[in-house]
Amino acid sequence: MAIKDQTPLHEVRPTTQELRMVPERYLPTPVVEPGHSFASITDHISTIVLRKKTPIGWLVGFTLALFAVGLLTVSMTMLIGKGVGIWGINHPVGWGMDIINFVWWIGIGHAGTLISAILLLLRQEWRTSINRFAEAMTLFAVASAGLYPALHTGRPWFDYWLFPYPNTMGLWPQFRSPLIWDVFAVSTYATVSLMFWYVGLIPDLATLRDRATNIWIKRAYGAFALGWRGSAKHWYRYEHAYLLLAGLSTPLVLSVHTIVSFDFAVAQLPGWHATFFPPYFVAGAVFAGFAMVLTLAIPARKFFRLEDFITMKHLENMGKILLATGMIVVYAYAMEWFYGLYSGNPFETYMLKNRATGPYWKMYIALWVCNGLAPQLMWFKRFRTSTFWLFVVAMFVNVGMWLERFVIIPASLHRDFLPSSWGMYHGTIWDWSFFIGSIGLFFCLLFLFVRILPMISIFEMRTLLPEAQAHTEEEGAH
Amino acid sequence: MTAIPSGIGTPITGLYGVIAEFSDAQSLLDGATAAQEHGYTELDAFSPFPIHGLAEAVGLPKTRLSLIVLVMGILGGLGGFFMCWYANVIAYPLNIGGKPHNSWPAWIPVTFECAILLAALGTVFGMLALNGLPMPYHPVFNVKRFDQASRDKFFLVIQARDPKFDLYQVRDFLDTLNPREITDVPW
Amino acid sequence: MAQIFHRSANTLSRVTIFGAVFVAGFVLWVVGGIVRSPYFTNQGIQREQPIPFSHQHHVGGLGIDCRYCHTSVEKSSFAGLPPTSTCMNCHSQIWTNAAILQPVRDSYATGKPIRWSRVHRLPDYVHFNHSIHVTKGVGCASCHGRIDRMNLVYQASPLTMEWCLDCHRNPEKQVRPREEVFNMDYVPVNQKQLGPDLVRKYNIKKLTSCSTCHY
Amino acid sequence: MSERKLDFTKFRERVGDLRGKEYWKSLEDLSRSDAFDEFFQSEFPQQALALEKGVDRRSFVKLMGASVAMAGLTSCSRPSETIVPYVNQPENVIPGRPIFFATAMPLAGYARGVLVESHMFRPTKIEGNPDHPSSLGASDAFMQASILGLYDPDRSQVVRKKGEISTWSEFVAAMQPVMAAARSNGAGLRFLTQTVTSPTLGAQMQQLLAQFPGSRWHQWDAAGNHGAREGARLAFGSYVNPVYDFTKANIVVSLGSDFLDEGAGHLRYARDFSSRRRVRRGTTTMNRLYAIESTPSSTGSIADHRLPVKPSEMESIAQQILSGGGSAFVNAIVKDLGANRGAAVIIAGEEQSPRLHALAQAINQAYGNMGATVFVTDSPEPAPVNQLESLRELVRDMHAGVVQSLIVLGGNPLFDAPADFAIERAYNKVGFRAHLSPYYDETSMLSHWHIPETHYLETWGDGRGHDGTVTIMQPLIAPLYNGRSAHEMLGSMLGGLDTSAYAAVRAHWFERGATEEGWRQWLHDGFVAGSALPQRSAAAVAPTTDNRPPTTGIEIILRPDPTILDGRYANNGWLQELPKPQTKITWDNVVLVGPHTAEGFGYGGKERDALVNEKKTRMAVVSYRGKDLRLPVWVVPGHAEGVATISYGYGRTQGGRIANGAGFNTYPIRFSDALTGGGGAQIRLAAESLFPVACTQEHQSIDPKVVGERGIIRNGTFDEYLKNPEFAKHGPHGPLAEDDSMYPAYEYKNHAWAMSIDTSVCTGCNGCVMACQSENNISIVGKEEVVREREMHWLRIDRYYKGSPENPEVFHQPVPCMQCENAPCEPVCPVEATSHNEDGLNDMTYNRCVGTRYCSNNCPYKVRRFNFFHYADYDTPALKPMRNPDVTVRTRGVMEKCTYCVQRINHAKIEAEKENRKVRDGEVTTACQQACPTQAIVFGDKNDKNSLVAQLRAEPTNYALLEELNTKPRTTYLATIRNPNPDLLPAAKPAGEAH
Repeated sequence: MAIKDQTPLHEVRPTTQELRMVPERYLPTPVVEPGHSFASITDHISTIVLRKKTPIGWLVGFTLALFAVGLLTVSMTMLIGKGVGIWGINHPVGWGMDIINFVWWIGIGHAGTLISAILLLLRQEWRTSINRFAEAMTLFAVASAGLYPALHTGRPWFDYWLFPYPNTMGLWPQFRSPLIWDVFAVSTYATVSLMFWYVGLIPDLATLRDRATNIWIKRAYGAFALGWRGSAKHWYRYEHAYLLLAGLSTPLVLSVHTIVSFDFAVAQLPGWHATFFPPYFVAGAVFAGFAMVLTLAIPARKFFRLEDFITMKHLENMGKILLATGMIVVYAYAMEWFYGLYSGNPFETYMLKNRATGPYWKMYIALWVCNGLAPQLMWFKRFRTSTFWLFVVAMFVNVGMWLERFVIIPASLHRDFLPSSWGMYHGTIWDWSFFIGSIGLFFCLLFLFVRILPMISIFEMRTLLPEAQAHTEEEGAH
Repeated sequence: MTAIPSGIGTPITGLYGVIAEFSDAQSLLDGATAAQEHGYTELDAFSPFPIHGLAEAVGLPKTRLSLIVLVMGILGGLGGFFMCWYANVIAYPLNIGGKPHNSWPAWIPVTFECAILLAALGTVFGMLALNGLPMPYHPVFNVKRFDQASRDKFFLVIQARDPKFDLYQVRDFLDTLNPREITDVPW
Repeated sequence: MAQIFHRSANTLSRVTIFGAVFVAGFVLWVVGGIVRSPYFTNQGIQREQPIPFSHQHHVGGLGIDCRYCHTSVEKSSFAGLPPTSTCMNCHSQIWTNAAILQPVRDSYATGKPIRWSRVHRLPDYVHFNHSIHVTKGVGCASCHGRIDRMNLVYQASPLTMEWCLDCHRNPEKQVRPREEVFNMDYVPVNQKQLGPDLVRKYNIKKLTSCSTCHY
Repeated sequence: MSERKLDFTKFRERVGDLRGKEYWKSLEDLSRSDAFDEFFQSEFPQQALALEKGVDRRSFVKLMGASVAMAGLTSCSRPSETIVPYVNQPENVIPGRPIFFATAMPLAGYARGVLVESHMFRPTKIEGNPDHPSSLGASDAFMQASILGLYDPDRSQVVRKKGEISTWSEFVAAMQPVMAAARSNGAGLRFLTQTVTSPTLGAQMQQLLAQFPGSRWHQWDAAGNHGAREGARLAFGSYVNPVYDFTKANIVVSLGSDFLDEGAGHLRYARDFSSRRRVRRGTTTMNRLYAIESTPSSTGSIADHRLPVKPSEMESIAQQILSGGGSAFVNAIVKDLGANRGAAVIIAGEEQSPRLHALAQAINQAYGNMGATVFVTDSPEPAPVNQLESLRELVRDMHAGVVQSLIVLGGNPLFDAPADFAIERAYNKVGFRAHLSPYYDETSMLSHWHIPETHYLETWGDGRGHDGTVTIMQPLIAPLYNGRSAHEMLGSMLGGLDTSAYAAVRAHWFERGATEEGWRQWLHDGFVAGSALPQRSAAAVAPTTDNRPPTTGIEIILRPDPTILDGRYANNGWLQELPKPQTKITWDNVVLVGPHTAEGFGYGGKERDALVNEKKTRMAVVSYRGKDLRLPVWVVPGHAEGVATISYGYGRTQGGRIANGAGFNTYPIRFSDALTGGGGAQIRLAAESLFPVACTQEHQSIDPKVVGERGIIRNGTFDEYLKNPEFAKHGPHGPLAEDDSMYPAYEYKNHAWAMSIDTSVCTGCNGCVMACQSENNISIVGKEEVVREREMHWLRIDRYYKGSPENPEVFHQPVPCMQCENAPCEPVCPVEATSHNEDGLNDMTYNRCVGTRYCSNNCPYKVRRFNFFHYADYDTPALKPMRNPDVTVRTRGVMEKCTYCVQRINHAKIEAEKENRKVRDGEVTTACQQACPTQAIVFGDKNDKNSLVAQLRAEPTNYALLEELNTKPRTTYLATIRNPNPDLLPAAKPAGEAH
């Protein structure tokens, strides 16, 4: 019978004729297109993973990603062999694209947990069909982010000194340093996200275990399904745990980017030393994260025919979030000017003047365009509900957030306190090869994920169906 | 013991229980409630998704998970703070930029992260432990159609170790819930 | 649906999960041990020397003072190695044709120095000064061990940073009266009371700043 | 200091022992032979360690390329290494402790007294000799860098015959026929030396000239002070040597003279001059300096009044001063001179024309300074000549084929002779050409014989200082590369039993009544007491006015390069990477022009942006007397308009690995009738051609307003100071309370090291920068890396301009680590690699550093330097013994910075502890402080209320850089105070106005 479940996708596609009579715009966009049953949802999603033949598109994409990873390994060998001097960093500008990319990735890495945790707590049903995907994205973004702090040090082979462990030198890390906070924040975040993601996967792994035909595939999924059998008692504790994890992840996700922002806020450099950095960075992270989710979800949805599960409602909601967080970020940019000018502090004032008119003014203008103007389209329903425009805006935001970090890091460093030591920063070919490489790593993992794991949480989708609502008598009574 | 079914309440070797398959959540829930009212205690129900109220219907003791998490969280927090304090005040106090050895405000981030980390670990492993997972082998997997439990079918099992267990009575009782199918579950 | 795992898988899976924790702990413990082992510290390793010079014989047996050969130990960071001429002071009179001393005589004749192999070695980023330690009442034996009982000299202490710090933090545990510094078999009588006195008397500071040794 | 100096003769034997050894033939042999290891390790255990470690790290770094897994294993790979004692330990030697020897460094012939720090007979550091009149303990960049010159692996290492490796004995044999021929008639035998002040060498020459009748001695020094020498003759009728006493000068007028930064006596003059310029509590008088010059110089940069003029106008201005009337500027000078008869100095620059020198002396004469502040002695040179004519004559004879054999003692004439001499063609006509020089250079290439010359630290010798004081130079190390000194060359020609330099010098002085004790005393002191040349009465006569036609087009000034001089230091990496005092350019020579002149030939805003953003300037074509020269353009504020300054010395082709290919050879436009340049040049920008210039501090990006509002430079006039001494106290945000901190301040009970830098007297001469580099084993990084803003100097001299770009005020501000008490760098380091020690020093622990660079980002003063690559040279064996064994050689990927020379502090503390006392004030001197000619840098313990530094910090003009950041710097500055002439001030500006 498992064979029967291997039917091609289009046969599983439901028809919603009667609805077609009514003009589109009068319909409330649902979170699952009607006409689905537990079986259809289960089969549709699990088939994507279990079907034997791998789509060409996937192969092509994966290969490209692999090439990028190759580039990354080459770059890493260069870096470790020759030294961080292969990058464009110099004396006034000690951090360049290494830290820019780190913050960029870690920011992207915030959407997943945020969607899963916060939206879960807020009982936002629509999160269901995107959370799994977003969580995976989070993990891989964090993985890419992790590369940079690890490799940007002058002597990466001594990185382990950043961890507290008893040693023959009798030395410990210096816990006043935001970099140490980073170590703890990022590693904790990675661990908790991983567990959150995995726990969410367990019932689906069981589903795959039961759907798979090949005994070894069964065993493989079975091993990770931990023998899940959907017992009511298990479900009870499971939901309990899931809720608790959400409760823990929420402050965690906020803390992580807060701490990343401390890398700058705690320093005293004009353009870094600002008290509003934590909220500003967190908002930026959500902003960037949702942009990336859109960037990935829109093509994936098309490619895997997931329109029924990732409906326009999802996309539109994400559009709204883009707008909201975008506005917060813009507010932060504005406040920077207010503080700078109101303080009358010559360093702050000059820093702003330099941003707007200095050598990097183009970057700064581009930043406003990408993060300030582009999201404004989201005010209008016809843009919010157009996958094309959503995608365009999302891309703008992705670029904009990278520029934001550029403006914050090198553009603040290159002209700080003493004019005598002012300089310039230009990324070298190796800076870019690292960036491309990390993107490759990200997509490599992502491709593997969509191939071997359900990119939508099957069991949670089931709960969205009306049939899922069962009542004990006393409930049924009223 | 012999394999011949004997008197009420006596467990039967090689038998885990009797399982009934339903095709919708409502009838499973009703069935479970009925079984409980009928006096069966060693029940379990299986469904492809969490069903509200089902756990109570099969009689579930209050879970201690939250307590575990709380304890772990507190331990993590204390541990984190102690680590910072010990490293920078006791183990090797140094004058760092003129700041006092115990610059406790700087310990907060690490303290917080450690608290979260341990709490989260407590949650996950606590949940698994309480659920007795991992358990890759389980009798119910012997049921032929049980793989549907992770798709769209619902199962109710009455275990052989139930004091009220009697093979024939149980079968009859389950039959009254007009399930899709009734099967004996061997060990 | 058939079982895909054997019964034993249940125990097995649990054991692996909890076992992992202990394994990890064990590995860390082993590594910690290794970096403190002679393999890393060179502690207690005897090195081949061109001449099997025996401190046991010269110091323990004949009772020659350390400073007779290590002349600059009180003046300089470097304790000093005896020039060949120092050996010849005596060995031009005694054992003048002992085969074992041939290299010494050769060196003296040809002017080519004897090439000893180094026993105590600190990395180049550690700046250790013998003279101040000697002046503050740190005995030779405190670090170098009972040289007078060593046939071939070996490194008695681990020379790890934590080992240095141990004394820099609690000098009172180690210091001895200046006149006892070169005394190999000095045994403190009631160090508990003597130690703090000497620390006060010699105005010994507990230096644990980085630049005390690293610059 | 003096008690650390040591009677030398004991270790001469040792050097003697080593002298003959075969394994000294070449460095390659050295590095291979066991003897080499012995040589280093035996007396240098600490250094040996460093070497071994170095090797570890290097091989390790190679491994790293392969895999990350290898990480951190370096610590456990301990090679079993050998340690080697003496055979006979020299007396007075305490292994592991440095000793100091006194000798002298000859530069352009003149001797400057130095003390050489020697670690187990390995010279590692040069200091000035506090007792030597030409140094008074100060040292300049050349003195400091000469230690690198000693160990330079590119130095010539073997005698060469027509390029083939040969030997000294073969050379001596080859000389025999030459000398035989010359004995009867020496007309064909010629000697060419550089400027000579060595009495011994002079005497040896005289003997030779007598021995070979008709033979001639020629002298040529490309950068020799031709103008001064001839000027003296013009003014006084003979080659005399004017010596100035700036301690008595209330008014100083510099006519294109950089007396604070060039010339034999500049260290002494800078010291004397600054002694009248330091403003402290209770100071009532201050000297005043007028600088009239074309190219901005160190002297001009600290002048109270500076007048940029064309070279051609220089003489007429001097004429005006003499005749007592002219422009307002001149009138002001005249007025001041009149008011300070006998208490002023008018001094003309070495590169200036003889007439100007004569005029300057005439002015001195007219205002009664002669004999009061200006003294005249005989020339310290045994045979002063007009070197240009001397060379011209030689070249003429060579062309004529009269010269059969030519012995060139030092110098590189084929590279630096005037272009119109066509010396190469002439040289090739000589039948026997021998060249003694430290490098196998352009001249050696075309010589039959090349003999490697010894470094001054390798040979005996003698020389005279700016005032004629004699120093006996003693070797500190056996010739590393089998070199010979000029004395030996001549000695071998003179014959005799012992032809060594030692014999020559000793004989010379013992013939002149030296005694054994006296000799020892001389060596110990580093100079011959009372050997300064006596004053002679002389009256300067004003030269006749000449009426040369006014020049057309752009006037070219040709001058020796500020850091590599006439090219003799082109292979010295330290000097190559040393920012040129006024332009901060490294590794290149450029054409310097004023802003308007630049705009004149189309160098405008676009080019400036390219410079700021990409560190690239445009190439220009300089057309001068029919020759076209391509040079990078560089705009210097305050440069005289219509004038272009071009320095010579770059563009070597045979100078060594470092020299070759650096910069552009400008000798082709140096003509014998215009050695210092002339008019009629055109400059145009070359077609789209951007050239990267390694400038460490290009001023174009700096908005003077920013500098002002940040209170970085604080200055005022002497009058303002007298009115309100506190004028510099207030930063942009007003004064700061002592403890504006949420945390209680630390107490530093024992010592609290601090530094005070007096910006009034800093001339930006770079002595400190080079001293720091030498003391702390600081690596050079090469031009490309400097272009990428990665230079490693721990101490940099910031230079700011104020006022109009045509003629701005210039301010120099040396910036070492501020050693902040609330150091921003420390709390951000994740691994405690930087922390405070018990004396409040901001320690940098290299071996703990993982290299996050966070500390550098968070340092407001940007004084931290990062090893982006593996800059330190662990490979070259020759450089290993040069390094200071008390300072770790930093590896790749670690941060480094100024430590206040903590190795010196620790040494002093240990010595004090041993004697159970506290460190005395002045017992610790930092390398920069020790070098500073004007004593602008003072270091000490601020807890000791009587220490000089504590007093200076209490001065009203004391201020901290960026004090509003509350970093509590231990390094503080004394505001710049200048003493302008009220008559020349447009309007009194408000006190303490920063710019």
